[in-house]
Amino acid sequence: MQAAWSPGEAEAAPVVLEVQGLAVDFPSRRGVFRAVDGVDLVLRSGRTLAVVGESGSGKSVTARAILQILDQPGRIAAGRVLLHRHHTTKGAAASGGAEEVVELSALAPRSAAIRAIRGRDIAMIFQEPMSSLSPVHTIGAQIIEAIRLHDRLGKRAARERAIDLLRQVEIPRPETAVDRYTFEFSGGMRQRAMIAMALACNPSVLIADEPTTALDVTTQAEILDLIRRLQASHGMAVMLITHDMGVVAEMADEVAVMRHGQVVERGPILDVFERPQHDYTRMLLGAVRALDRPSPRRLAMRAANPPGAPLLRIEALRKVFPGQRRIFRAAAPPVIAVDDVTLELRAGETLGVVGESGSGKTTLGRCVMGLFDGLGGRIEYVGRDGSQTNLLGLRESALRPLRREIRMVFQDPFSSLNPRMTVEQIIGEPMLVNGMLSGAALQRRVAELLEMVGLPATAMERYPHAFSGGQRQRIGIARAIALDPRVIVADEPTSALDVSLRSQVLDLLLDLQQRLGLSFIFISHDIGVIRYFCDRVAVMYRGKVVEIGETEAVCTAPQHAYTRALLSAVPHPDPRRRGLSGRHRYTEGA
Amino acid sequence: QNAHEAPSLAQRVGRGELPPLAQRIGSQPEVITPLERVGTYGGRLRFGLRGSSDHNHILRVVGPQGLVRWDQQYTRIVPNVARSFEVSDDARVFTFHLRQGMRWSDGTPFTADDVLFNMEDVVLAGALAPTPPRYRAGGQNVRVEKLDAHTVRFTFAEPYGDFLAELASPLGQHPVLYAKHYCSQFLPKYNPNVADLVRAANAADWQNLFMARCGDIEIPSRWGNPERPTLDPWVVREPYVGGATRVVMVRNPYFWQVDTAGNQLPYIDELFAPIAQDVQSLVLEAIAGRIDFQIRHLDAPSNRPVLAQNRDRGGYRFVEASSVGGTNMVINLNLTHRDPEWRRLFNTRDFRVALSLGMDRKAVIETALLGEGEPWQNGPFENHPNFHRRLATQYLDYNQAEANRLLDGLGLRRGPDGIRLLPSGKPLRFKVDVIPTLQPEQVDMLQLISQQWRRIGVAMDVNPLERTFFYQRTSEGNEHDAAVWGGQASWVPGEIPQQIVPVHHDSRWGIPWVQWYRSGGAQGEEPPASVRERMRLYDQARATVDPDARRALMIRVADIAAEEFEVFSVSKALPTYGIVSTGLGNVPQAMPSSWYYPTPAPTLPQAWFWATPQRGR
Amino acid sequence: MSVAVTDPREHRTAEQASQWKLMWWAFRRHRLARWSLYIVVALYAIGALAEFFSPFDPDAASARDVFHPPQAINFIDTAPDGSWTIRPWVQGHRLVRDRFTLEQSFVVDPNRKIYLSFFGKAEPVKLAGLFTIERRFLTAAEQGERFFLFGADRLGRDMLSRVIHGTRISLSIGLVGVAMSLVLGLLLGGISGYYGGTVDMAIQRVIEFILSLPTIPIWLGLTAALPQDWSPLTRYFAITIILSLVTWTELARVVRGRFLALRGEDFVTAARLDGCSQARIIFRHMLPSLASHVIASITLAVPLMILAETSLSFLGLGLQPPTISWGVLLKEAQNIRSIAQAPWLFIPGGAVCLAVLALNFLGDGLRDAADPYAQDGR
Amino acid sequence: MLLAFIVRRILWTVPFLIAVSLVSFALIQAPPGDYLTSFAATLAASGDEVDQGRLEALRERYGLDQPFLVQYWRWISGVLQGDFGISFEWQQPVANLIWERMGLSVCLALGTLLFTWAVAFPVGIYSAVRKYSIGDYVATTFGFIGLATPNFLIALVLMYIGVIYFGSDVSGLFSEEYQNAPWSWGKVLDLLAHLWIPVIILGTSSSASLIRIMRANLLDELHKPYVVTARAKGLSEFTLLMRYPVRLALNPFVSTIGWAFPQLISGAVITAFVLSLPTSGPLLLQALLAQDMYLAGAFILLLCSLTVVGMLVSDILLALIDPRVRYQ
Ligand SMILES: Nc1ncnc2c1ncn2[C@@H]1O[C@H](COP(=O)(O)OP(=O)(O)OP(=O)(O)O)[C@@H](O)[C@H]1O
Ligand SMILES: Nc1ncnc2c1ncn2[C@@H]1O[C@H](COP(=O)(O)OP(=O)(O)OP(=O)(O)O)[C@@H](O)[C@H]1O
Ligand SMILES: [Mg+2]
Ligand SMILES: [Mg+2]
Repeated sequence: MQAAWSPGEAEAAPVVLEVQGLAVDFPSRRGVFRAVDGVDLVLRSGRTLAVVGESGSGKSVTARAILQILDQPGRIAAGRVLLHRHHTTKGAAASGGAEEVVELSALAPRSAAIRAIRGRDIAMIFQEPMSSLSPVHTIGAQIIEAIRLHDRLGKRAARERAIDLLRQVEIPRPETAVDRYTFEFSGGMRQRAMIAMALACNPSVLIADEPTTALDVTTQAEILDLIRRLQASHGMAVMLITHDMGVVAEMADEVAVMRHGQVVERGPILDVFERPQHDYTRMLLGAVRALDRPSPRRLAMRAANPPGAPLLRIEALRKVFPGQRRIFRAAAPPVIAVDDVTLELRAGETLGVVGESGSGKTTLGRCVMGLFDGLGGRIEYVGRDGSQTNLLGLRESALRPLRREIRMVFQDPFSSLNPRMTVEQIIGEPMLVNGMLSGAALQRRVAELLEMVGLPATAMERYPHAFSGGQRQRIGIARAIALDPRVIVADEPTSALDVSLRSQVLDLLLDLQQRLGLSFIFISHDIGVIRYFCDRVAVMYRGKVVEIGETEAVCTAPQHAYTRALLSAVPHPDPRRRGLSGRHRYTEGA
Repeated sequence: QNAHEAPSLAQRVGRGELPPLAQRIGSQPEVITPLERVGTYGGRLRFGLRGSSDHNHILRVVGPQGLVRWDQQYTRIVPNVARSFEVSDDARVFTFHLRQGMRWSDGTPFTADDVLFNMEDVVLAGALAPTPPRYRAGGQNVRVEKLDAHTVRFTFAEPYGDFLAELASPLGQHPVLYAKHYCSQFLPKYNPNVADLVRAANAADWQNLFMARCGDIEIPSRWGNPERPTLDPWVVREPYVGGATRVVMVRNPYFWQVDTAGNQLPYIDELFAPIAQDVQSLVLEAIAGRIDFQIRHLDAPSNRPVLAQNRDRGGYRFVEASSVGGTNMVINLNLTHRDPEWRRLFNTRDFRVALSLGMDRKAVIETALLGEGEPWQNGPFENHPNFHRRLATQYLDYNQAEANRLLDGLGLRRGPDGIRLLPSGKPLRFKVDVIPTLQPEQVDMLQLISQQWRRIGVAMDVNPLERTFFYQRTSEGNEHDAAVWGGQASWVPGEIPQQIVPVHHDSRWGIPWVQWYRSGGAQGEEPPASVRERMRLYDQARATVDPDARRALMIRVADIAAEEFEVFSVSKALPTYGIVSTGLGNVPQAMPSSWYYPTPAPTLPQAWFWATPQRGR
Repeated sequence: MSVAVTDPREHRTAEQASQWKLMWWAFRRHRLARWSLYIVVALYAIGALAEFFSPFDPDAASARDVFHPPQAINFIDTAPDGSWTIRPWVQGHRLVRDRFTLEQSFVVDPNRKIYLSFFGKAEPVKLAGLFTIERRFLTAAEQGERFFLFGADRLGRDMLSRVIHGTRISLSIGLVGVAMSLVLGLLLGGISGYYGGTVDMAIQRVIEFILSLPTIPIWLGLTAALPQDWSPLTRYFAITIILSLVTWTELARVVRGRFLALRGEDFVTAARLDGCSQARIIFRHMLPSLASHVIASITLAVPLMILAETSLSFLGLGLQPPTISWGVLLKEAQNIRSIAQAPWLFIPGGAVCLAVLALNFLGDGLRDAADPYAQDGR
Repeated sequence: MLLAFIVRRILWTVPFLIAVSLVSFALIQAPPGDYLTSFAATLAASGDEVDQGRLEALRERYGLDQPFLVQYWRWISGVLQGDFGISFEWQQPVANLIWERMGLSVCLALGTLLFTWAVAFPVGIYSAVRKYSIGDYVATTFGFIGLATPNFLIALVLMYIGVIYFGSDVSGLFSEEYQNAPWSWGKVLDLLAHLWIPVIILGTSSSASLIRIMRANLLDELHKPYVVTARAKGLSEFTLLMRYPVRLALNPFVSTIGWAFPQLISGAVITAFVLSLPTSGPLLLQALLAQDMYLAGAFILLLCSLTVVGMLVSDILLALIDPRVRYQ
């Protein structure tokens, strides 16, 4: 074990959850794959343990193992998970302070005993909120269910509480939002709904698996605040799995660093940030710093080869989602997701899009891909031969050749991968259908692409569900770049990647940009990534582009109040600056 | 006269609901000599009906109570509703004497006026349907006169010897079918306001209303109206209508037959006919002892072993329904085939002889008919006066060599696969149409025959068809190569000898000739001389009263048919068996089986009775 | 510059398995499915080589053997002197018939042993109408002797041979109908659900239309329209097609419902963006999500198709003897007499069950093999 | 709006039913010959002879010699005025014949539907959740045996067993004393006492198929991430199943409702025939075989209307349970 953590420093706060020597196995055709290998963790009441680490290192699996909800065929091979119930506010009240230690790992996964703990004592926020919500129930129904499951609350009261929770997680118009369906929510909204659900019963332990990946920094800050508040009032212990070192610095009391299924380093936050012991931790922190400023490579590239003529011109684009017709009730008001957006993308340039969650970024991206009908405005695309086409109103058949040139990375990696195709088929698909490659050559190319995004060639024969969130995201990227496109619309492509991998992937994209003269529309909420990677940035707010300009200019001298508020909320990857940022909020009209 | 009546009726008389028996049966009831002994009253007789088109089954049990009927032996025509009759020597004038004081089932007197109403206002007026040929001779309708309240006279333009037999057949009941006092209300002639009735009943027109209320000989609605007065031993209580699950008939208090002891018939109180849709469930009903008498539907040989096995459980014995003659399956090659090549071949006598010799009848009988049967061609059995040895027994041997010789002689060479070729080079392959659901053993027989014919180089395919298709294709369309049909026949009056002279749509060997005959030469095709001659002889026979003269004419027809050898078959028609409850008395051991008879009505079910009272609850 | 980050824990092997291989491996692990596959293959082999496998001509009637009960094969032949040899034989039976009731019974004839031989000589027949064979899989050692492992029917025909011959038609033409309704259902349901709008509207109305007509008049009406002079087999084929013209609609409705839900999924959008043709999106991306349902409905449709003729025969339609299929055999057995006196006539029903169960478990195996979540389990 | 949707659908049924009636009329007439041909054929088949002249006269009276469209018009114009015409065979107004039978048919179909669902639901869920357990195999095997045996054969065997071993009659829907009695409580109870046999006979095969369908669809849903989410909330496995995967797996069930009803009715025809049930099946079958076209036509029209209603219900339910499909 690494010596980063000395028991002497153990804080007075009582231990709530203990993970001892946990090992999780996934048997497969090629033998047993040990995803988690001897992990020890301790969660204390009112404290936050941040778990950081390489993508695919077993963070999510650990979290799931705690609640005994591992995916088939995973199983706990060794170790114990102990819940010290008497140390939780709820448990203490229930047991009257008598010692009560529940060995979660010994409970049958379907037993009533563990069901009573799930959701009530230990709640979990899943990594991929977009797929983790039921497609056929309203958001409200799912939250209300969680509330009523463990608290004896009337229907009406539960609904009130659900609305309140939604309001707390910053969902606009929560009264109507409760009755909307998952697919009507933007990625960040779904994630917040997920958070609301997890917080529904004031759990003693919150396991938050990358809870803010889809949130813009302002919302993220509010959510983190909310968690902190609950922590303070309920003594909630939090296990925060994240890649965002800023968030870690902001939230964590202790940090555990995972790699290859093991905890390679752990300790109080200051120790880890300031005196990292393990090479990997050092590399991670180094990468964080690198990401905080513009990529020197990009700057060099631009100097040598400035962006060319406009490639894509978006004019007065407008997308309105009609209010859902409902049974037995009046139609909901329409949602203006993209409101008169005018943008321009030049050849070889990267245009960042930032903005509040739900501000229409994804919708904008999808409009560019020609996935919606009934749009207003124009999208002018300049082909390789200089011809101009308006993408709007083109037929599917006319769009098909253009789609070889304009590719997209989806915000939700899970749902964008066909669950019934192997990774080889998924990545090979565009090349195959466009008649570029087939057979062994295709397989070689897929292996090559996988390697580029940091996945082993053996991944080819697995199905998407058997990957970690970050790994799936990389599969999505590999698929997008497979065709050597001219434009990539990347919707939060690196949100689930650890920092070191993130910079490597960004470098890979830069590399491609250099080789192919690629242009990107890069939707992200991570200002660091934007600064590192984007030449210009557009800031969206409620469907409108409120500000657009050179990245550095926008970041250093924001013009619009919203941009200023946004920048003010960016967490710094430095625990000593915690809470120091003069964060303020922007509300329209204010 | 010391007449007796059923206890239930006696009670009603006691209550004053009915007039006394003597008034009900009049002074001239028919006296029936019971088969075994005088019976006792009570019980019910159960028989199984099917849900559709089974109305004639009721008729067969209740009996077509016409002016005359066949005697039990199916040899003589005896008076029935008529007390007696006289036929003029030239067979043109028929006088019927009705029974004094006889009444309809509602108590209204039955008189010569009813006969006149039936004939003049319904049948001869063509009000509902054109006048059946049965009431015509020499191209003119019969003339019907009322001599007095109880005497009517039918006069024909030409001699018409078969008229009595026609009246005795189930189709000949018209003269006494409708009660004038009831049915006349549906005729515009008698009821100017019939339109109101039509509207009230939601009927299409007055004809429809008439049919619905009074029925007609061959339609189910005859049993659909409990109000309709009849002359039958039992009257409808729960009618036979679409979707009924049972039919119940109760005794007619005015029935006009008594036994030798003066007891009014029928003995049995009630007819009870549950309706089963499927034959198999009828078999089960029989096994379960829920049927007291049944021939129809159960008589397929294949049912017999099961029925026999369960005789004790079901409490029944077998009753033999002996065929009148002929065969169960006649093979009719289509002598009027549309394709001239086939027509030529089928019309070649040697070809037909070869096919007949090419059949191993013994093997077919042994296999498909469970060993019962005897090789046979056509026509009445040995013990029947109309027996014609040559027609019945020629070319019965199984003689492959001779068959092959004949076929070779016709120049039909064998092709590479052993099938002979027609002159045009086409293989000699034809289809025999058959209805598989009707007599399942026909298909089995044909399959065996097909294998046997294959050995003489003739390819025959069995072509099973649904009955309507079959009928359409063979009897109307003349589109068949060949077809099979039952050929039970004894050529007695009233019965159509369709296998020796093509005068009926079941003569599937010469349908256009049938059309020619029936239309008086206007339609169809003129048949060859030998057929025309037979048609002439047949017409002559129909006009003849004298049984011997008539028989002689029919034998001449048979002579020609035997010479021509147009149709051939496999085996004698065998007696079929019905079941009858062991407790039932006065039921004969055997009875003739025929539609024209019609089984079992002339054995007088009204004189059957329950010897063991516990049965027939 | 190349960025290669590999996870050292993932051992790399040179060969990568394709999805088909993966599925095959997964399938192989499913024991029941594997056995079912063998059974299905065996049934098809028997059907294809019916002439070889059936001991006798299925139409050869024999008066002596009407309703002959099944005989059991013995393998050990004991001679009177107590010595024994291994040689298959069956005990002979003698027919006794009651002339009046026509009831018959077979009594065991202890002195008669009928010896059987594998690959023995018998009357030459044409195998599937192609070439002549002289030997059979199993025949009586002495030519002309008969034995009845499955009993005999009302004409004394060997049920074993009939069942074997019935395999051919039931498992070929019968399944053509299933295949046709499958293709129609998937195609039209898929199109309807995928495109939505007017196309959907039109197809839905057609489906409703077909569904709303009760089946019996359709059968009656359409089969009546078939030329009467077609051979029974051709007619049967046509009827099968008519049946499938009706049955596709159910599948289509379900497929449509699922497609409507599926077409909004991101992975379908992704496939569109990958440049997949619409056919490919439908068949390669969306349909596999319905694999379970489709497999289930195929296995469910099979018995219905095989047995459709038994219902049709009630109407006097359907396949008629002398053509042999399982349905025809079953239909011939449908009477009280068979139930009471010759229950072995229901053996074809057993064959249908066997085939259907085998197909079902085979389907299960395929389903699991194609189910990514079941890949590593069990 | 739902209301508008329903109104639109109902309006649509009018031309739809007209089209259906035209086609079904054509189908009824498609077999060669007409009522009278089959009348003659049937009588001839029973050994009875029929008078040819009468046939011709009747043909004219029934208008069977008229061209198809004229006949159709005669019929449909009557139907539009509520007059379904006259049954040739029974000489009765069709309306008198069908209602009670149709009512009993609907009873039977409803019973069968309930039985089917009551069996198929739990068993289907069980076999999906406990895939490859003994119970699953047993359900599958029995189900397929049920499927591979024609309903009417089961009926026949049951009847045989009833008669031979229990001496009781399993056919029909009423005891003798209630057959033609007016409706009363006793009669209803009597009906229920008889109904279960046909319900089981008819229900076995359809429950077998629903079980398989349920199982297949559930298996697909069981591993979806949202199920795990729900599990993490602490839902019991049962509630979890019912609320999430089962609800999604219902989609095909609901799609089927539309035609389950009419199909049950027309699928029961032959069984009802064997069991001599007083439902519409046997009458419909007879009417079709006899080409009693007004009677058959009325039945078909009624069944079609049932389908249309069923489809409507099914579409509404589909939209209710799966918002992704809602009015697409
Ligand atoms: N169902 C499964 N079957 C097989 N392997 C799995 C399965 N789920 C996860 N894994 C493997 O387990 C390892 C750990 O996955 P996990 O999801 O815990 O990663 P993570 O640390 O959460 O990564 P990320 O930050 O990318 O989400 C990964 O290598 C992944 O491929
Ligand atoms: N299919 C839809 N139907 C109705 N409303 C929708 C639909 N998709 C998105 N919206 C609404 O459109 C708005 C913009 O959504 P969008 O997904 O573009 O947001 P986003 O900027 O990508 O947010 P995030 O950063 O959270 O992903 C949101 O208010 C959302 O509720
Ligand atoms: Mg993860
Ligand atoms: Mg988004």
